[in-house]
Amino acid sequence: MSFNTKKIKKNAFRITKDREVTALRIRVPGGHIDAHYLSLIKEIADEHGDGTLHITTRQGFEVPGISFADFEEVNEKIAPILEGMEKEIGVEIVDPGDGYPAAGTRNVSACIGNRVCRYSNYDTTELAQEIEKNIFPNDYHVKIALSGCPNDCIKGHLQDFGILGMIEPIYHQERCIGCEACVDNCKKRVTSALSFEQERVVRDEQRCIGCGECILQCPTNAWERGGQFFKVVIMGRTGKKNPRLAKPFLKWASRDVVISIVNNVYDYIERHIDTSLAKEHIGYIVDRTGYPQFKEEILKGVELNSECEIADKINWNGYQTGEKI
Amino acid sequence: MSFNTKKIKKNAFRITKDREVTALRIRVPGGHIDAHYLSLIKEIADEHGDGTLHITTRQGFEVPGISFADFEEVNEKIAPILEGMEKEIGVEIVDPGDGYPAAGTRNVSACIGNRVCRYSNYDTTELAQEIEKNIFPNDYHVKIALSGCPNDCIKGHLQDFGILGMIEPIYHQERCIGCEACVDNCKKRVTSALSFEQERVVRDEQRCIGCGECILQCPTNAWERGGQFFKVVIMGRTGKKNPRLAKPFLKWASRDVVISIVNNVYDYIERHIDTSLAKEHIGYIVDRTGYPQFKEEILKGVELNSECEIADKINWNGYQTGEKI
Amino acid sequence: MGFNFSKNEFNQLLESLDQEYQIYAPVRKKKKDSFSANDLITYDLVKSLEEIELTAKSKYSAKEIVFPIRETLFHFVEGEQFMASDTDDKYIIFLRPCDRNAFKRLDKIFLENGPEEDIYYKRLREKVKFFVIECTTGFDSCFCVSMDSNTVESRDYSAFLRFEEDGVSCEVNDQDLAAEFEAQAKEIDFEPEFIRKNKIEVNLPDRDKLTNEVFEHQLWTEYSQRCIACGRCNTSCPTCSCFTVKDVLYDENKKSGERFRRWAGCHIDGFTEMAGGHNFREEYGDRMRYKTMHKIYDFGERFDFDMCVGCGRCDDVCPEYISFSKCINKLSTIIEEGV
Amino acid sequence: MGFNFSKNEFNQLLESLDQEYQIYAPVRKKKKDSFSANDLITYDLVKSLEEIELTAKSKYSAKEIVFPIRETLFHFVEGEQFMASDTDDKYIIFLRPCDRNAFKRLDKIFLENGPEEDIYYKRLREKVKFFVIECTTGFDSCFCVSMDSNTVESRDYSAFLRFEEDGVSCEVNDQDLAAEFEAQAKEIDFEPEFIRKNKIEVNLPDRDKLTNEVFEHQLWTEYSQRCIACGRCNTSCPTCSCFTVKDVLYDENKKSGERFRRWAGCHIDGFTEMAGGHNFREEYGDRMRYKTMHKIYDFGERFDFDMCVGCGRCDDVCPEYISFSKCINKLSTIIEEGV
Amino acid sequence: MALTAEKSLKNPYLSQKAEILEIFQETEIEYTFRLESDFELNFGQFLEVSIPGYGEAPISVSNFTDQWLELTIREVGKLTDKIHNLETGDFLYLRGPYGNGFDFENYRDKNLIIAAGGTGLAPVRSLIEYANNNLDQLSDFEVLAGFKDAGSLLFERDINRWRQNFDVLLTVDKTCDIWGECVGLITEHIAELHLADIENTEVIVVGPPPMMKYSIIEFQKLGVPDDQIWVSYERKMHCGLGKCGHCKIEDNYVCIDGPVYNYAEVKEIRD
Amino acid sequence: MALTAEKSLKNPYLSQKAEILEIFQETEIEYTFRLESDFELNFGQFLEVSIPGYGEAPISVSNFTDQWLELTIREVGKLTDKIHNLETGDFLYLRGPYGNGFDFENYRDKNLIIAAGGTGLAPVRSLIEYANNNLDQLSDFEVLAGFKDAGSLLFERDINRWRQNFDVLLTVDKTCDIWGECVGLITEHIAELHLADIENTEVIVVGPPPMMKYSIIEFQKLGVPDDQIWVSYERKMHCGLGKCGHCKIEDNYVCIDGPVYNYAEVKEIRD
Repeated sequence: MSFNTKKIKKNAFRITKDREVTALRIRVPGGHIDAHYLSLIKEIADEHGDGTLHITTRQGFEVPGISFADFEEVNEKIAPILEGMEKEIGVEIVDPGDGYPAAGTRNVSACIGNRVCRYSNYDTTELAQEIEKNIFPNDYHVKIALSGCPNDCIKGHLQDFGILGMIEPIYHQERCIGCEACVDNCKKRVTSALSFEQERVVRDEQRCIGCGECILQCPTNAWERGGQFFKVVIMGRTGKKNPRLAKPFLKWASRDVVISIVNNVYDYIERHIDTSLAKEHIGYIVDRTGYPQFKEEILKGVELNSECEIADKINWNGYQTGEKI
Repeated sequence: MSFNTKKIKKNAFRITKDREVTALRIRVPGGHIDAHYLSLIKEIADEHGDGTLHITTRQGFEVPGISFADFEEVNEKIAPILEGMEKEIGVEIVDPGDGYPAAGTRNVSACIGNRVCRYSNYDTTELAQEIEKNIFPNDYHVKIALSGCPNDCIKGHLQDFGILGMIEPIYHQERCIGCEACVDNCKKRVTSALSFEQERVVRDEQRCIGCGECILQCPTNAWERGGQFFKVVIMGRTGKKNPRLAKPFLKWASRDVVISIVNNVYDYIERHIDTSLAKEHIGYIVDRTGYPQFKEEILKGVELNSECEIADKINWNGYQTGEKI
Repeated sequence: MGFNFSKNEFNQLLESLDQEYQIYAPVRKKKKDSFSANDLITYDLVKSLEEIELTAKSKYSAKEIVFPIRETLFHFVEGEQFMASDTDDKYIIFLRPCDRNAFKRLDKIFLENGPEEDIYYKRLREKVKFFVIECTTGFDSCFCVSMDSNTVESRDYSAFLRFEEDGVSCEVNDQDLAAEFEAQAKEIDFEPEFIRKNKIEVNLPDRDKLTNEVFEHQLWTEYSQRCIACGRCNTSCPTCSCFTVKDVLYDENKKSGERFRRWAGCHIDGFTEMAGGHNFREEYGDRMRYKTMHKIYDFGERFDFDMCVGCGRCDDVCPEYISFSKCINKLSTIIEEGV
Repeated sequence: MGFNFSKNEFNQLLESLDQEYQIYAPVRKKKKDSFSANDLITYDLVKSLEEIELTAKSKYSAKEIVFPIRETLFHFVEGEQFMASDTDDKYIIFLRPCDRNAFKRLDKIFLENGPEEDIYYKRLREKVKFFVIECTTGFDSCFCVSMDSNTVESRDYSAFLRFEEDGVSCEVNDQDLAAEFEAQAKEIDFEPEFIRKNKIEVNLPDRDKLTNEVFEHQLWTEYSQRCIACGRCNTSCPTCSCFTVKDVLYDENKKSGERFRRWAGCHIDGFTEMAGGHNFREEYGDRMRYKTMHKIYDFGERFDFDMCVGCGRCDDVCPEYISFSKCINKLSTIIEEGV
Repeated sequence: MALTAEKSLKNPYLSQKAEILEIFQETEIEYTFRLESDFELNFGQFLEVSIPGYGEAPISVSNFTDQWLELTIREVGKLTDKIHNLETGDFLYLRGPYGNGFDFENYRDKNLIIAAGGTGLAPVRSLIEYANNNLDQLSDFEVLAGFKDAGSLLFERDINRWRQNFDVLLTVDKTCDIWGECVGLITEHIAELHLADIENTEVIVVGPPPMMKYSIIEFQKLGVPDDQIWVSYERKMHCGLGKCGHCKIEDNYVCIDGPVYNYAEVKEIRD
Repeated sequence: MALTAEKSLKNPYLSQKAEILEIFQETEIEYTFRLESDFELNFGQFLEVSIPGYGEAPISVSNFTDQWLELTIREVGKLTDKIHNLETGDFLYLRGPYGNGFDFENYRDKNLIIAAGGTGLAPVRSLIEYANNNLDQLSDFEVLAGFKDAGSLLFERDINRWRQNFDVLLTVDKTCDIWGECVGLITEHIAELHLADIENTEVIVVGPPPMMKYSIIEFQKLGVPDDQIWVSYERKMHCGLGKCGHCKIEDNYVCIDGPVYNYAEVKEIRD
């Protein structure tokens, strides 16, 4: 058996523990999939794989147990998936029969979002697909996850970009019955950004994380669902050396800003990546260039909305592995 | 429409944005599933849902768009899933036709593990199923994720328990050709635990995280795959108040120790949970009782293997939300 | 007098009425409900037929126009009290029969209960003309027929309107308005129609069989497990009339301030709290019992009809999926079958 | 002389041989390969037939028994040199024809190349008896037939064994051992069989057509993109004989130390590094070219057969899935079709 | 439309200013304020008392004449704190009176027993004063007053005065040697009462809910029929006008239908 | 089996001790060590030189007689650092000689030109010495020696001595006014050579790979045929015995087949 492993890996196949056998990774942008694709995925698992599937932590499917000999055939078979789940949302796919054109930039993952979840502030699936359209295919290793709200169920805090939905809550005193449900909830579950003073609710804009729970709590719609924004946390990671939490980069960023900065990432990587390494992840590039450089380049040409706040500096800490517990 | 939302949520159905409509969450212990279940899942999505599926961040399926009116029928339909994916692995399910008996303890998630991945140090699926058997069904809110190696692709660092596979690498100088592939790799990708001194490799046991990459790198099997252990990182979380990374609790723990401590968690929660809250997550309980108390109770009756190291203290830091960026 | 309007003509009528009246009707506010991307159906000013939402029930009733959620009673300036002014505005409110009937309940409390009229309610209420929207199909959660509030007597509305595919047919009772209607439309024969059967029927409990044991039935303790005391059933209810009066002195100048009232709800913590902190009905199930009895029993004991008009809004908004109609039926069954 | 053993009898033979010989054969070490839970097939001491792994190719060859991965040459004590001792052990090595032929290559280098014999190799080599495992089907990556190393001449083995379902048939050439064989088994006629066709065939390039341009062909630059210079093709190769000599003085007492040699590989960084740091063949593709030419051309130019025996281990272990047999065939095609 | 100055419109929510004439300290946290007054009052009625900007609270009139009324106010919150800072000559804002009060006709020529617990003495104080001054209009009269402890005793000066004319049984829940009075719960002392002519006896029970509940049980044990027992309920009488709903119990608005009820009418009533 | 002391067995890897007789500093980092020797040597051969515990290195013999040999050693690593710390009377460990060396018969009675770059002068130094002492055995003799700079000049005392008998063209790559010699690359000076009798001319080129490559091109331009050019290759001659493989180029083991080659034989050889 002979093939270029780099090519096959870019083609979203994996080099596995079993020399003869590969595993195919199927992207599911935003983690949302039409059920009809399941028939095809099952067929591939049954006919080419070992009849099982792994659901990836990025919300894709991995089909293990595929013979390397079959990989072109499998590529042809998954054409409808590339056609429907990538090309149709705008991703440039030259020939869907050739399989995935890249695997470096990972599947854009997303929580279930406001199509279902009461807490979500936006349609994560839609934005995931929009971002997928802009950044895929691309070989650079970038991980993006979209969370409907700052609760971050999708765990964007361990991604290169965690994009968390925010909503500006607008208070209408004339509709407030002073039940303080929003205040109590914010104290208990959020950041104590609300207080009840002079018989009205006062919002500390500094503390407010835009989760929108006050809106959800209110029995009279005294809290209006205002502008839709995003918090962007960056450069979280697991990994063997220095697992660390992503930290806030932008708060109250507009959808356009989010899309623009994500698009800008690739130029930044292009300029700074250490090509002597197999694949340098963006977090390590930022470690090298420093945050101010990253910030400057990532914001180049981005028209910031007036509400948007930017971190002056970021200290990721995390912890160093390889130390006494 | 009238029903007890608490019951329906325990039954793994969700209260959604659409009042008439629920979403079913299907557990997939370890994220590994026989492909044949896809037919049933597709059928439920098509006949009862909206024809789409969301893949959850915990590697389960969520079937949105199910009418609340259908939920008993759906429960009956998923009986084969409960039968095959829960009961058969040893989970006590009284009547598979009643749907999921609990939803508090979340699906035990796991990376693809050593059935496929070259880096994994153990069979994550098998251990996930073993743990699922021990802890499910249970209403307490506990999140467990299993990673095959300390790279933690499954993001156990944002879970209550991240269980990361370790391997003890045993060096055989008589097989070493001094190529230093292990040393270079450990420097570049791991913790610089290896050095080449006096024409042999020296391993700093303190720094070694047991990832096993040295074993993988060696062209002569001079590194032998020794004992299989686990690193357990605990009490990571996202959330609105204080997202934080899990921190190491145990290193070089045996499989039995891992299973025992996870089993002990529930008694600890039982003793300390604040029942006045809707559902207190274990991380916040540990915040209240303090780590030493947690440590004492979680290790009660656990026979620690001699290699096992335990953290004296843990400081999770993370960051407080609701502050100026 | 009956009239028929084309849509255009009706819009001309609205334009004409708009000169003199604030016209309130249910509208659809895109993506403005609590859950993101959900529309809020609520009362607001309209100027055209197209703005009126006729396909969905409003989350809140028209109550808030006449009994504002928060209403200043007095301004305080250096200890002197000045009654808050009202406006010269006159109002037209588009509403369905149940909601029109709800105003009869509010009228009872604010204008007839106790020795004095509520001046604040009254001064607004007097300026309102009701345009009843014909409602023959209702919505899933409605049970107005069971509550006898599916019909409206003609003295209780200024106009009764049937919205049709290509226009509006209506009846006008109000002589002040007749001219304006005539100006825009042709006369027709018009007979109001009312819904005669809802999807949901409730059986009101037999008053004579109500025993003390009913109050202690586990029905209510079950609700303690479910109800979260959020008060949405109160705030969405077109007949809930409770309020709390509060004073405030302004931060900027503590010599100025106001006394205002705002809606209160018997499900919400603090409703019964007395000076010193004692509360009655700490258990949420007791609040459910209290409200239930109030809506279908106590009010009726005091006046000549039940308070609840069966609009079903409390069912629509309950985050815990508690159904009031189901509660009534459960209660009736319990009473019927003996505790 | 041919013999047939039941399994039991063969085990008795092994037991008997074990008195005098260290018996090496491929064994399966459970879950001991690099990837977790994978078995390692490698050479080790055996005492019974059951321990011998006959269904899978060993990852490393028997080479390491005679040419240890790391071998002390001298001990140093206060500047004095003491040659490292060898043992009195004698060895029996079970191996397939390709691997037996590999030893002919090693013999060439260590015993015939240059003016002197390699004393360390020789002193071990002399103590080895080869038991050739009959191999008629080979494995997927084998191409011994193309490399002319599918057969073994009878002078090149002490015994030739056919492992059968219920025992072992064999031929014994070695008079020292004949008695032991006779003692355990019945005589039979035995004719060794050899594989005559592998799944893979390689066409060796026509030596006369080899031009300078071949060295610059993009074939090699393509390998620069793929090869990661890990050296597994070298360490798994039964014919790679390169080594590096190193000195060390012990940390505990710097007056003592040793000079040892250990395997070197032409793919591994530093192989050509001279004092001062200059390296030849920095590009990995050049290393691939160098190795290829060495295995199928240079060695043959110098001696009378090619170095490569077609065991296919380099294909089995390459983490980048580079196939040596494919490389040879590509090279031949290029040469045949002109660069 | 212009702002409407305070008295230009009949507005039942509007309070009127009343000057503080005198302040009496009752306990550490309770003071009695005597205010100028032209209200027409009945025993047991209450007023909505406020200071603009600090809120309103229902306060029982604890005594009154044509010229003044008294309010006994415990310091429990923002408004009462503020009130306690007032001095003679300052103003309180009052509206009312609200509630039915005790109709003396129900007790005329009867044996009247008033059992009051703690602050429950305030709403009946004016009735006791009337009785004290008109003992001839009653066949017999006795007051049982229970307090948590000596420190919470109200109207000490009145009690001493009243005792000159009729029996006042004073109890203190907790042991206390300053007062030589009965120690124990008021209920224990009710059991010891000797009711000669039950048919002709009327009982008024006012106080905190548990005190009322158990006191009534004791009176019932003594044979007093429900319709000869009178109670005054304390609820959140917030508007005083039967509008705001806070004081409603079943179909009763305590602020207009109560606070005084014949026990027979309300014995099965439930909050 | 007991340990085998050093000389009890014929072991080609075994080194023999050699005393340091004299040490000459050549440059800042290069010294020439004169050692006692009974090796039978040819010009251009090399030895494996070691200090036990510090490793071995192939070093060209830069001069020899029956009694001694010289090794010119640059300080480049662990072993050579250690060697540079030795003093007269200390020992080095030697085995060899290895390689073919220059066979003088190939040059006898010819016009011999030796072009040496930098340390390339070491392996030909013994040959130059021989020629210097036996100029009659050559038809003509000329040495071109190029150095990077004045500081890296080797064998200065020898060059001055040789110049008394034959032409030594000395070049320094970089400008330098200490030395009044030619400045520039050695290749530039080869082009200026006037070769009268090419048929009878033999050329030896030794030095770093680029120097050798371009020098050969220049000689070829002058018409010198490949088979009259001789080179000495430096590779990683690690064992010296044709076993270890490090010095192999194509089918050549430099340690045994070289390091001296007739250029015609190796001109297409590739590392």
